[in-house]
Amino acid sequence: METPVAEQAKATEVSVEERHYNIIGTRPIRHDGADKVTGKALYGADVRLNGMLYGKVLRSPHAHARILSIDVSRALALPGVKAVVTSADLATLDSVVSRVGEGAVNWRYLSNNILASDKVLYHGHAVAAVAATSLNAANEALNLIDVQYEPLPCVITAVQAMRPGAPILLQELRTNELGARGEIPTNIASHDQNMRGDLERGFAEAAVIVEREFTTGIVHQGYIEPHTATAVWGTDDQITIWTSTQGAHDARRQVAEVLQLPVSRIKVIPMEIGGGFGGKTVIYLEPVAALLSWKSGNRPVQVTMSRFEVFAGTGPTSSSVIKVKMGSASDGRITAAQVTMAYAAGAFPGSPVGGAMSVILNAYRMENVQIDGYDVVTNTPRVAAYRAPGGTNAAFASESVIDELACKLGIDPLEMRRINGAKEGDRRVDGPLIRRIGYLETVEKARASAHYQSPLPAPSTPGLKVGRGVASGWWGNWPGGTSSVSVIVNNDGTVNLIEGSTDIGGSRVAMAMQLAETLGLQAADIKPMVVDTDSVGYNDVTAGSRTTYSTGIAVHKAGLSIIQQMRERAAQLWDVESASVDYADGVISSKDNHIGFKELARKVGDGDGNVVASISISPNGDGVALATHIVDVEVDEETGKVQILRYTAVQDVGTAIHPAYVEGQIQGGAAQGIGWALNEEYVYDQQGRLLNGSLLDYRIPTALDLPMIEAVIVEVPNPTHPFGVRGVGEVPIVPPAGAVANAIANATGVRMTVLPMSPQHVLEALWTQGNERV
Amino acid sequence: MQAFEYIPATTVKEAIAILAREGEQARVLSGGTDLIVQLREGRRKVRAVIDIKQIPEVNELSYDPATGLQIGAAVPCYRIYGSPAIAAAYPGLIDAVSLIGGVQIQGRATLGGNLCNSSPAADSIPALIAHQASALVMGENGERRIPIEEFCIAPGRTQLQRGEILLSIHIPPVSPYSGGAYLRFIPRNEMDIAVVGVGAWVALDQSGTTITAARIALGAVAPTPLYVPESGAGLIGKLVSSETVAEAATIAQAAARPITDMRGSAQQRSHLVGVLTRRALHIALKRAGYKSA
Amino acid sequence: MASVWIPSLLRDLTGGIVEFRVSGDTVNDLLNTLDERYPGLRARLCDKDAIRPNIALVIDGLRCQKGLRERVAANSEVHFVPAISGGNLNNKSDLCRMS
Amino acid sequence: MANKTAVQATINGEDVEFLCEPHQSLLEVLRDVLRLTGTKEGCNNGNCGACNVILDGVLVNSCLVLGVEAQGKRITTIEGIAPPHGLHPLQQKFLEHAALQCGICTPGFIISAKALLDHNPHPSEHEVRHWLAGNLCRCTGYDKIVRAVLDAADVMAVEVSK
Repeated sequence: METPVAEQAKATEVSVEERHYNIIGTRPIRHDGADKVTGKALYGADVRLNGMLYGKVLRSPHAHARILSIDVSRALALPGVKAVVTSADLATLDSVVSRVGEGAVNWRYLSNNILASDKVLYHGHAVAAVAATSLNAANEALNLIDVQYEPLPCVITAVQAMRPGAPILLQELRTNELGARGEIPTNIASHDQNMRGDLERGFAEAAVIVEREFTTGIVHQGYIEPHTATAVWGTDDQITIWTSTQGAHDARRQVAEVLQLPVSRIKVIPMEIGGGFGGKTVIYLEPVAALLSWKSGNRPVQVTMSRFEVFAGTGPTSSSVIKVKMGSASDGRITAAQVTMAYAAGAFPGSPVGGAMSVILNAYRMENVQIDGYDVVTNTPRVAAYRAPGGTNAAFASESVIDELACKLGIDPLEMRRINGAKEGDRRVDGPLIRRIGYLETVEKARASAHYQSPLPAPSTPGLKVGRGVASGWWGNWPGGTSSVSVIVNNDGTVNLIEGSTDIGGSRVAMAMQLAETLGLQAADIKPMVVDTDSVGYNDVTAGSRTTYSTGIAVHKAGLSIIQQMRERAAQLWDVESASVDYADGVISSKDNHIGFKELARKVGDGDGNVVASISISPNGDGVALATHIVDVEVDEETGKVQILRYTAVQDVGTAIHPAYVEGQIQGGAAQGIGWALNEEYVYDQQGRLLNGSLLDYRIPTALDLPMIEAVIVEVPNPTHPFGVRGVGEVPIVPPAGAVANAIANATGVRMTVLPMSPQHVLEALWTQGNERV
Repeated sequence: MQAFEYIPATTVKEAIAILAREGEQARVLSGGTDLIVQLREGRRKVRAVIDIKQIPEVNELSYDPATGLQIGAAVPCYRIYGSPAIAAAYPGLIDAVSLIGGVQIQGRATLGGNLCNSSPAADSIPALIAHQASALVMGENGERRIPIEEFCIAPGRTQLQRGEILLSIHIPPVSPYSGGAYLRFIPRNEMDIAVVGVGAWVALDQSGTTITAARIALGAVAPTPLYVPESGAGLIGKLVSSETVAEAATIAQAAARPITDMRGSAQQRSHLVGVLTRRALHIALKRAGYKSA
Repeated sequence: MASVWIPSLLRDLTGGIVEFRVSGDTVNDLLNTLDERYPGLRARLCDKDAIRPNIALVIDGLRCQKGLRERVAANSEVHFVPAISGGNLNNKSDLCRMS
Repeated sequence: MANKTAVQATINGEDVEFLCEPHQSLLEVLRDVLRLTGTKEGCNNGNCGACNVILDGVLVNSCLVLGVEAQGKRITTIEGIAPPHGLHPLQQKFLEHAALQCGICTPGFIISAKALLDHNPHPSEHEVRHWLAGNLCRCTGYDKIVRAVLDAADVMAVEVSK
């Protein structure tokens, strides 16, 4: 008997051979573009309501401390102050984990992260909030809140937190080993493992073995728009929240859980969002703004974070320590790999170590492999997703080791990847069989690229060293979740596309193009709009590279329903069997009749209702994405400074709906990866205080730090999507750190094992390894 | 931001009177790129902010080959590098003013502010010291000149007494066969605070081969920008060679007292002082007309 | 019969056996059958009536969303792999100790 | 709290008068008093360029200017650069090149690019990158932004020569 799973997979099989599209693959101007280049587009902080109060959040100066008391009386007495909230205003939630977005959330921990209860667990942890008639009054009021702390020793890195006798963050925490609970209090939230084959035998077969330990710092998504939320708690107890979030429905659900209210009481209105990269899948301010509104007598309250608050108070991604031991036969075949990785989750469990365990070796065929992953809590902000969560640090480690093996064996690094690269039918290190992917295609394309075929450029100044490096990246994406859309045919022949997927980087146009392709219309005929939580079915976050994939499937299904209805309308019009009516390229026809979509749309609706379709789906899917990057660097060995000279990113995108925005995702992901590789990291002092919480000292790349980034699109259609789409957003951030490290090694003979590869760290590596250069 | 009174002064006298009356409670605003941030972050508390941009004297920017360069305290960076004559005469100063912040910072930021803010890492100060610049200061009891190397006494603190205001910065005329340079090291290529900054200035004899005068100043390696007279003195009378330059760099390194902070380690900074001093001297020598063999 | 792959951390329960051929129409059937042979195995993968949130269900290479209700084909391959991010489950007894 | 000051300025060609407190930045005045929310706040520290405006022909971070300093000044914001019923060539090229993703930094970039082209109509790629270094974008990697500015410069040059 055929199972739904198989049907699902079959139902949407697309043939691999070239398919011709009318709209897909073109570059129309995005529908929301004009508003965004003229300043008319309204983002979260642009909301202006009559009588609106300004909220500010008081944050912990300590990395780890017990809260002895909080006295808000002086703050409340300040003229202009209308309300103060603390965790006392939040219900104590059960310690229960639910699937939220791509990950899992423990509701009690989420609540404690929004407002600390008994303890503060990191510098910047929210403790209280005020609402006042002016920003100044709100800020002054924060200084009048008297919090008594009992400071406790802190742990900043996973290594510190795992040491015996380390200060414990969460007394109730026990190590979870796939359902088995440990006995003793610990900072190790979980241990997981992927294992196959026989390591001993594998290493015995190896001609060369490389073993290295890598450490990486905490990095932030660095979206330019700070978190913001505006809330009105109505006198009818209906709550309206304007915010910039990657998922309005998800935000609504999280607020409902934290405030212990039914979701129907909450409406989330998604404003335009100024970047997220995973960091805006978690809520911070929304319940606070709502409570402040309630306590201030139902006045609108807007809370917007400062840049420091964004760094100190929201989820960056994990620092990590990763041990990799890999062996290879003399022909380049990897015979065994052993990985131990510990990811720092920050104050509460939930690092992306699970994702990292799949990224680190899944691009390769591995028979003998063991990967152990540890999720460790530390006195730093609770991590949030960041573009291919956990992937960049993992690939930095594995791609460096594979590169070193290739060097030692005298094999071209791309050939090394071709020899070991995974393809359809191979088994992932974490078990499942691999469906159709385009990894080897990216390796071949990279190898044939003008970049790889060109000689290294000469140094810009005598004495500087130049080098070239490559690295690959695997990312599973999130081909799932739930997407809902509604489609309305207007009687002027245009079509409204109502969706719940946040548009962070041009997804409105990508959705409109998929509907236009389905209906045989132009992208401009479609009017895509992202609406509030009351106006469309449940929709999961724009994250995990899922939107163009999953919401695209929903759009296509809705389009098919519209086509069917238009055929029936035409059948009525011509008084024929609808079965005899064909629909192709926007023309509806039967034997001797035919009519265009627009003309028929005009005839529709007088007396027999509108043509509409609403679809909600939760597809089972696949859409693994792979990329191979090439970088040329110039290293100043006297200063340790690394300059990116040339960068090429090759990626299998399945099918590029709007190539310009696909290139944009690849270029943007590569740029973030380069920032991570070269300069980005949180710097803490001995007491665990964040020192560089500004865009001056947390150094994301400027226009002057990057070259043009050549995005090379490879299209191996994904059989589980009607147009062959794979998620493209995340995987481009996976290879850069490894590629840059390999280029530095190529230039200097020194292997970097720490991120970022900042001038200071490169200098130190040159000083320590200088004599043992390869 | 904290509340304060905004006073747009129109005369030097008026500004001085307010400064004398308010003391630490008043602060001069010209470019505001440091002051406004400090006020916003509560790192400075003041009762009055005195905007001096409407005072004619402090907006003067004049260059005369005979008398040198005078830069009013409120002259923003872009006006300095925007003047071809000044850019041609003092490339070493232009090195510094054209890399303070980004273009939009240079539209507001002033050398006067950079000096009075007295940051150890200020980009313009080592360049000014190397160029033997001096500050013209006016108080209730009249004017006085302060060599730039003596102007800063601690992070955020200067020689300015209660009731004194910086009017202008003066750089001596360009002597023949002389050249200056400023180099800073930053991890990015723009929008960074110097990990180390080095200002160098040299003068050669007519043959263009022997050093007759030299000044080296360092940034971000001491509580204040650091003039290292012995480093320059060591070069005087010497024939130009990479050895002599290296010696000067070593002396500069010995004078540096760097600390470890979020922007760099003491060891890294001390190393960079050597590298940058050497490189800055080579540029300065080139500009002075030295033709390397 | 579908084949169920046992995550390495559960292989102590199965005496090191990695893969089982089990008959059943749903993931729930498969786990119940296995649990009869290896008591406690189901509880390690499930929290009451749902697969633990930090585990991703993969059937025939597809990320599946219906959890225990997911139907399997005769030749299906069923995997339980670590999800993107953890999140730690503490059972309710903690609450008494905490509050 | 200090009293409010009346300030007259010319914003996007219109004479406006507004009341503000001495401590309010020009950015706050634009967004909260005049409700010109096209100018964005990214860091409120002069480090990201999202709030850039042109003040008497000079590019500045509006978060580093006091509202009261605007007295008698000419200010151009993102709302003021498009011709009636149309787009400025920079705006058009940003759309054609897909030089924006989330769009939060776009107003600042377009303002900075306009200031650049006003003073250097034929910039090289390096000059564009140097001039825009004070504007941070986290989505695009700058590639398409730089191309859009260079393309706009060419188009404007042609228009001028016409």
